[in-house]
This record gives sequence, structure tokens and C-alpha cells, in this order.
Amino acid sequence: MSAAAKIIPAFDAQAARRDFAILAKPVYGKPLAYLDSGASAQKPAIVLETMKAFAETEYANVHRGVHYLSGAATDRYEAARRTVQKFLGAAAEDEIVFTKGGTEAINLVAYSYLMPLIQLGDEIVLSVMEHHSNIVPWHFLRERQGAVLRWVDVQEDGSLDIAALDAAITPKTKLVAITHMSNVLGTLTPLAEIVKRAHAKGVPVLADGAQGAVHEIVDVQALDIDFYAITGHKLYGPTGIGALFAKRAHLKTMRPFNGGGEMIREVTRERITYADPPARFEAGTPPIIESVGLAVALDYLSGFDRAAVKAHEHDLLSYAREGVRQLNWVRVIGDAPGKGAILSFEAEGMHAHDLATILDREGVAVRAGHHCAQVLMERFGVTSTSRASFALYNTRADVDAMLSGLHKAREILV
Amino acid sequence: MSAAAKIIPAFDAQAARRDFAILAKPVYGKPLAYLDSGASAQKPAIVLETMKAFAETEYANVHRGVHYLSGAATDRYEAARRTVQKFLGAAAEDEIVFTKGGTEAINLVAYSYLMPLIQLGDEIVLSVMEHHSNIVPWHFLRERQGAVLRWVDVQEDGSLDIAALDAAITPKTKLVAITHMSNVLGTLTPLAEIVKRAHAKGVPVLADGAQGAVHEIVDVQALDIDFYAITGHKLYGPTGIGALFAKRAHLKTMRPFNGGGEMIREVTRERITYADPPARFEAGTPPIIESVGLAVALDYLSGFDRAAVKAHEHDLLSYAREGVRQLNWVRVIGDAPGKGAILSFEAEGMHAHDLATILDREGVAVRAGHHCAQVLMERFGVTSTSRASFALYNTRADVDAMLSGLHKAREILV
Amino acid sequence: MDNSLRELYQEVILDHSRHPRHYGVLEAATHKAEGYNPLCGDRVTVYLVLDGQGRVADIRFEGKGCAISQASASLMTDLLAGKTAAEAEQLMEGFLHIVKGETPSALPEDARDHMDVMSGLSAFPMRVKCATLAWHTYKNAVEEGAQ
Amino acid sequence: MDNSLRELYQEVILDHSRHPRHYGVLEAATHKAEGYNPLCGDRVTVYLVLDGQGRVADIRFEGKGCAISQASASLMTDLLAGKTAAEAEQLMEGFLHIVKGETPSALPEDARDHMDVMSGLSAFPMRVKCATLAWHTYKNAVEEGAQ
Ligand SMILES: Cc1ncc(COP(=O)(O)O)c(C=O)c1O
Ligand SMILES: Cc1ncc(COP(=O)(O)O)c(C=O)c1O
Repeated sequence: MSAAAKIIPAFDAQAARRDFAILAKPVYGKPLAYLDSGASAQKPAIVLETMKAFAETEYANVHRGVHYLSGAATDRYEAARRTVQKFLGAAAEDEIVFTKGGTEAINLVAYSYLMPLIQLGDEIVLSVMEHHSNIVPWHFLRERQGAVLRWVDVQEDGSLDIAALDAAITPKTKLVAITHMSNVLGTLTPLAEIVKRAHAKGVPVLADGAQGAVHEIVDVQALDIDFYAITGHKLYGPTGIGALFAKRAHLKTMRPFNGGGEMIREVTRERITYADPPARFEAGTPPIIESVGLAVALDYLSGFDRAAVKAHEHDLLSYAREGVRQLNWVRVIGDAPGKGAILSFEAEGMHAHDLATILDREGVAVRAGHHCAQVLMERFGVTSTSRASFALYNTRADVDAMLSGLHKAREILV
Repeated sequence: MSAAAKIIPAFDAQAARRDFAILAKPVYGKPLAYLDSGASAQKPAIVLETMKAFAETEYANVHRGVHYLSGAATDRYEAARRTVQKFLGAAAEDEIVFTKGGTEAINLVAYSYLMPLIQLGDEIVLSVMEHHSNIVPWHFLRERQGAVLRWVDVQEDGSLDIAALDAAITPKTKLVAITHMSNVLGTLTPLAEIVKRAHAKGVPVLADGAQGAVHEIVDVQALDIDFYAITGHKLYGPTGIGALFAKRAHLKTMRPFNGGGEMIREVTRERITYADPPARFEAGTPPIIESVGLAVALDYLSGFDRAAVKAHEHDLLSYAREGVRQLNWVRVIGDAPGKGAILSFEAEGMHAHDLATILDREGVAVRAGHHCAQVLMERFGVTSTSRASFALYNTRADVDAMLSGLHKAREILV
Repeated sequence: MDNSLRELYQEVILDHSRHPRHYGVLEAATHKAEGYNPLCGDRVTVYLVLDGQGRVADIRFEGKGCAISQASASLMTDLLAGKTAAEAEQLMEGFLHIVKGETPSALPEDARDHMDVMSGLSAFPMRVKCATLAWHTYKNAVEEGAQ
Repeated sequence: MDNSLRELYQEVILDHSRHPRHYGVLEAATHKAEGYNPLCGDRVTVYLVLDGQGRVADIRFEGKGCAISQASASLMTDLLAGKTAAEAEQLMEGFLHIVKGETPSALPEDARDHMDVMSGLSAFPMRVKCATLAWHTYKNAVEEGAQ
């Protein structure tokens, strides 16, 4: 029995499962083994119920009104901001900007921070394992302003080549944009070390925390990181909301992104002045009900012993990896030491889509495709992989269902 | 009895009220008179329940998976798009882009359609009664690219000066950006006529339908309009979602806005190609649960005889206007013929915020402030107004509560 | 074992996917197009030789993808080889109906028999795009792929 | 009638708002700042004459806004006139506590009595910003408003 396995009893996944009604709903008459939380996590009852109750008792638009409901809703919205602040370990609540998701959080940095700074030939350092959300905004700067993308490779096992990263940072580098945890490989990047090296050269660092924040305890102050992006729906929260942490000093100098209500100070026909951060970056009616849901989701997650949850997820990962390792017709992609609970693989003679279709009929939900990481697919010479991603509500039974599904798929397809 | 009043029985507001739990919840021990639906509408039970049920039974990320839940969620999401299409009378579903709200819908046009077109000195025509969401994005183009904003005044009663609008369109005009219904004055603009005149000069028209779509039946094909923006939370739907209608011909030529997953065709280290519309403009995980909520909200609204709802709201407006007209210390701002159900006013010797605070303690929720329309405030020489906005669930009792609150406020303050 | 799966991955399909007909480059192609499914990264290239009347004098495809997309491409080349433009149009229409579980209006008996192996797809709406990729690519080749 | 309303809009407050003390421009101001509440559009300008030691030798304000913001500005000028920098600092801190319903640490008895008319605000958290606008503007004038 491994050390990790010994800690597991501190977290009771079976009990947690009861918070997720959808997990008890059969698919094609089979028990659901939902192994696609990396794409989006299911939401516990408390999140859904609180959102509904909030809308039924305290809803109004925020900030703009002096009436009771408006005050109540504003309090909830701003309390949610503090919950995110605490969750990420930020120094101040005004360093948290609510966005529509992780993608928008990164685009906000691209449009508001980097776009005004980029000169022809300036460089942006990123890794080959980035999600398209942490690639395309920088490609825009290449297309539109002549920025140069500097790609840092990963090693064969999927771990980041930190020496290569260091070497890629030049006097022309304006930003290092790197994932905290790869949504395909599960690789965790050494953010603190990356920040140290980048800062030594005067370069700020953005981390795409869409996956990382789900599985790791984040402390943006300890990391000394400049930007950290999260998304609600992977954190057991609602869709339609995410957040960007940015150091106050950056936010102060960043220009607005979307224009509209809430983000202005004064508007006349001739000119315009902008509100202070974070309001400056929250144009229009924000995702109010979603902010309440996100806060509850973060509280839900933080309510567990996170180390125990991680140990549980890691147990599932090891168990699954062991299971597929015994099949000599399966190739795992991504085996970095200490990696997070995501398992990508190829099965000989089976296209990922065919495999996923067959698994689906067995009640097993995995992702098949390029996982919005085509640059990484190219790096590993594949067009698609199958991916199982583990959440706190998964159990070894889910893994067993997948493994037996793999056998069935081989029977049918090969 | 007016013709409008005669139609009222076809719509039963008392019955509709029962769909909105929050309306039955007292505020400071007083019945709630929620007259702030112009800022955000309350949500009927069916919307909240359907969102919750969807999350409990069919939730997953959309488009990317081949498993059952992913398919179910994608079907719901795309069905919601068709519901919006139908609601706006669009010719095709791929002319509907989901956004995070009305503000983002307008910014999408600014960033993706107009920004690449604007040359120094090009003009954008807009009215002085625009919401900041339909001003600030154009100010960006002024600040950043030297566009010129051409302001069209309103008349003393708040109606649009169509001759002035026509005159403001010059060979340099690249867009007319105009509200369908003013969120302060209630003024409805003659969109069809505006489009006709603008198109005669080869200029496209964007309508800010954040308010208009709530109170009017919209038919973008009949209007022949180029862009029409809506927001979910004013349409009895959830926060965190809105939509842009854009003619297919425009969408085809528009460049991407946010970059990320879903909106690409192919990403390599060196280059990138983009998906077809509408996906091209929907980067990242969209507001999936909210799309389901929005669809239900639109179905809910469309389930009523809309003409009867309008007549009901108009009855409330007339009743309220009559009520304040009898107070010679109240000045109504905005009295355009055929205006929608919004009433803005100033009360002598009372600042709007003090008035709103006192009304609040009477259970009456009105908005006080500049309503994100500072240019309009300047036009009428005020810094703020009080605003009552009517929704389908309001009744004359709400108006009575406001009128009696006005008297109390005068007692206290004057 | 799920019957609908057995029907989807029936022997004929797997055989087409493992041993695709008309596979390879057609150097003499008069028309050519590349199809791409951004969701899964699958690709197919369709090569045609159209004669003066638009008849499919020769056809080949090349591609990488799932069993369904490969089998469908292979099946398509079998069906289209030698057909006139009008016949091909009719086949395509029929195929698009069949994979969605709809009844095609008019279709030659033998073509219908051939296509029927794909009718299992109607239980897998998420996979329909895999099956139609080759056909849409064929259409693109005819309309915009003149070499 | 709601008691908390009566307490908020008590006669002293309304009197201050209708007949503000120290109202107007101070041409000789050594320090000056403009405050603005973007939520409601309220404005206040605070003029100061600070002597060599930073004592408030003279003070005036001008503004447009709700009863609370005007009364608070008027009350503030009454309280700050003649005070040393340290005293003013203490008064401001005390005021910020009182309007939030917190107990100020140390505050001269008479100042406290004066400020107590504003303690009703603690029941109206959404209006606290109205009451603090003048004070924050005063602080801005001292710190960044040297003429
Ligand atoms: C690593 C990573 N980054 C960014 C994103 C984008 O987040 P969202 O789709 O919520 O905007 C995702 C998820 O899709 C992800 O896995
Ligand atoms: C006329 C008008 N336009 C645009 C908006 C912006 O919509 P949202 O705040 O939902 O983005 C609003 C509402 O605030 C509005 O009333």
C-alpha cells in the first residue's frame, strides 16, 4: 500500500458522490462513470440550490441600486470576490477580476496588459502543452502586431524542460504564459521556479490555472506570480464565470478591455475616464448569480481536506495507470513525476473517437480528440488521444468500468 | 377606457406573479414593489428549475465530447441558439452568437467588425440617449484609432430626431449604433426607418436591444438590421449570457474577438485558422447552463400574448405617469409618443438617492442615478433621476406603493 | 453488448476502414479537396477525375481518422465511381438522409443496400459528422476543387 | 414611518443639507481637491487653507449631491475648521467608524456629539459612500491638492 493510499480515509468519495445527483443517473442503463471532469466538472447540490435560492430571495442587479435587493446582491457579489481572493491567496480583493471563464481571463491579459506593450519582434514564451486558450490570444498578437511566439518543449514524459524555458527568455520577452497543469498530460509545472527565473530577467508570468486550481492549493503571493486565471465550471461551479488574479500594480496600468456600464468613471460626448480596478475590467452586468455559485463551489472544495482529496485523485490516477500499463496495446502519453489526475492514452488500432463511442455505451464518459491542444498533439505525433480526468467524486469503480470498456472496444474494433 | 386597456384581460399579471417567488418576499416587512426590472428582471421558477434540473441530469461541456452527456448538453445549447434565432426572427441559427451579456455583444461588433475597418476620421453615429454599453466601445475606437463620434440629439420629449440622424450620416460614417429602447426615457426608436436611411447611404446599423427586446417583438429580417444585441438577465433569464444577432455576411468577414478553444480550426506553432461563425466568436467554454435558462426564459415570455403583455405594461406606465403628473413637484423626463414602460423623473427638493432610500424602506425598489447614461443626463441638465421600470409581473398596486412613497419622501425631505 | 454498437461497427464497416477501397493519391486528378473535422482532427483528401460531362471517371481518397470516417470514405468511392453528376448528387442526398435515420426520397436499390450498412449511425448523432466528412469533401472537390 | 429613516433624515442633517456651512469657493486655498461618486454622479470640491504646521486655517466646500453627502460635507467643515493635522486625522478616522456603526477608538467628546447625528447611517450601508465622499476629498486635498 502506497503512502498516498494510506491518507485516503480522510476523504470519503462515496459520501461526496451523494452531493452530485447526476452521478446516480444511469446512461444507457449503465452506471455513469464520469471521467471527463477535465472538460467540465459536475456541480454539487449546494451550488445549484444556493444559486436558485439566491435568485428567489436576493436577486437584483449589482452596484447600481440603493434598494434592498440591489444591496443584498451586491454584498453577495463582493463576498464572492473575497472568496476567490482567499482561494487564490491574493493580498487584496481588488486584485480579483471576474470574467466569463478561463479563456476570457487570459484574453483580458492579452488585450489589456500586453497588447499596448507589444512592439514588432517582442517575444512571448509559452510551452507546447498549452491549451488553445493560452495560445490563440498570443497568436493574435503575432498576427496583429508582429509578436514572436517562443515555444518551450516538454520532455518525452511530458515534464516541462525548465532549462529550455529559461533559455527561451530573452531581453525581448514580454511575458511567460504557461499552464499550471496540462489538461492533456496532467503535468504540473514548477510555477514558483518559473516565476523566479522570469522575474530575474524582469519578465512577468501568467499561469493558466484552469486545471491547476482544481487540483492544487494555489497561493499567488507565495508564487509571486503576476497573473493567474481560473474558470468556474471546472471548479465544481457554474458555467459563465471565471476570474483573473492580477497584481495590483499591473491592474493599475492596464487599459480597459470591454467597454460599458460599471467600468467608467465619467462619460461625456468628447471623453471618458475609467473606474479603478477591478471595476475597470468588469464592463456590463456581471455574472451575478454565477458569482454566488462560484463562491459556494470554492467553499465546498475548500471544505474538504484538500491534501486528502488530492491523495484520493492520485490513487485513482495510479490505479488507472497501472490498469492500462498491463495492456500492452495502450500507450500512455504524459508520465511526468508528481503529475495531476489526468490520464491520456492511445490504444493500438483504435481511433479515440471509436473508443469513446464504445466506452460511452458502457456508461463511461471520457474525452476523445485533441483536447484544444493541437500543438501538443503535433509534438507527440498524434491527432487525438483518449483522456480520463479524475475529480473528487470518482472512485475505483469508475476506473474499473473504463478498463473493462477498453477490453470490449478492442473486441469490437480490432 | 382606452383601446389598450381593453386588451388587458388577455394577460393575467396576478397569475404571472406567482411564477416569481421573490415578489412575495417582504422587504423591511413591506410588500415588495419591484420597479427595477430595467436594471434586471426577476426570473420565473421555470427558468431556475430548468437550469438546476439540466445541471442535475444532462450537464457536460459542449461540442468537445462524444459521450452521452456531452451530446445532450450540446443539443440543449444549440437548441437554445435556435430559440434565440426564432425570438429575434433571424434567418439562420448561425447568425446568433452567444455572449456574456448585452455589453459584450456590442463590444464584439466593435472589436471584430469595426476595429479592423476604422481609419482616422471615420465616423460612428450614435444618439445621446445611449447606454454606456453602446458608447464606451465606440469611444475606444476614438481613443485608439481616431474615430469620430457623431452625436444625434433627442427632442425635449425624448424622441429621436430622425432628421438629425439622417443628417449625421456622412460618407465617412462606418456604423450607426442606436438603442432600440432607451433605458432612461423609455423612448422607442424607429429602427426600420433608421435602417432604411442608413442603408440608403451604405451604412450598417447596430441596435442595442437590451431593453427593446424585452418589450417589443423583434424581427431582424423585417427590420433588415445588421446587428442586434440582447442580454439574458433583462429578458427574465439568467445573468452571464446574452446574444448578438449579426447578418451572416458580416459574421463571415469579422475577425475573431476572444481567442481560445472552440473558435479555431487549426492551431500550429506558426499559424492559426479559425472556425466558421458563430463558433469563431465563441471562444472557450460558453455559458452552457445559462443558455438553457435563456431559452426557457424566451419561451416563457413568448408563451404569453406579447401584445397583451405590452398593453399591461403600458397601462402601468400610463397609470404611473398620471399619478406623478398630479404632483406638481415631480418632473417627468421622457414623454415620447408610444414610448415603452419606463418612467424617469425628478422630484423637487429631493435628490434621487434620498428618494430611493426612502422608497426602499417602503418596499419600493426604483433605480436612482445616471442609469449608465451620463451623456443623456448632461443633455437634460441633471446628474441623476429616479426611474421606475415595469415588467410583466408588476401591477397597479406597485405603482400605488411608489406614489404613496413619494408623498412620504416629500414629508421627510422637503 | 449493446446492439446498436454491433450495428455501427459491423463487419462491413470495419472491413472498409481496415482495407479502404480506392485509397491513395490520384496524380491525374482534375478535382481535389481536403476535408477537416476540427473537433477530432480527422482529415480526408478526395481526388477526382471528372470527364467532360462531369461523370466521375476516377476517384480516390486519402485520410486519417476514425473507423467511421474511413469506412464512409471508402464506401463513398465505391458508390461514386463511374456515376454521372446527377447520380452522384442523388447518392449524396440519400446518404445524408440515411445516416440521420431519415428515409431517402429516391435511391437506386443497390446503392441503398450498400448504404444501409451505415444506417446504424442514426443512433449515434455525435458521430454523423465523421460519416459525412468524405461526402462534403467530395462536394467541395466538385464545386471548388478544379485543378 | 420607519424609525431608521427618521434617524437618518433627522432635522440636523436636513438643516445642514439645506443650509450648508462654509459653502463656496475659497480663492486663497492652498489645497484643493474634487471628489466624485461615479455611482450617483455626486460631486464635491473641498478648499483648504493649511498653515505652516498643517492646521486647517480655513475650509470651504462646494458641491451637488444628495442630502447625506451635502450634510456630511457641511458637518465636516464645521468639525475641521481650526484643527491641527493630527486632530483632523483623528476626526476623520472617528467619522469613518461611526457611519459604519463601529465604535471610534478615541474622539473628543464634543466632536463625537456632533458626529452622532450621522450614526443613523449605519443602518443604510448603501449610503455610507455618500457620507464619506467629502472626507475622502478632504484627505485628497491635503495629500495631493497643493495649489
Ligand atoms: C488548461 C486549460 N486552460 C484553459 C481552459 C479554458 O477554460 P474555459 O473553457 O473555461 O474558458 C481550459 C478548459 O477548457 C483548460 O483545460
Ligand atoms: C439600453 C441598455 N443597453 C445595454 C445594457 C447592457 O447590458 P448588460 O449590462 O446586460 O451587459 C443595458 C443594461 O444595463 C441597457 O439598459
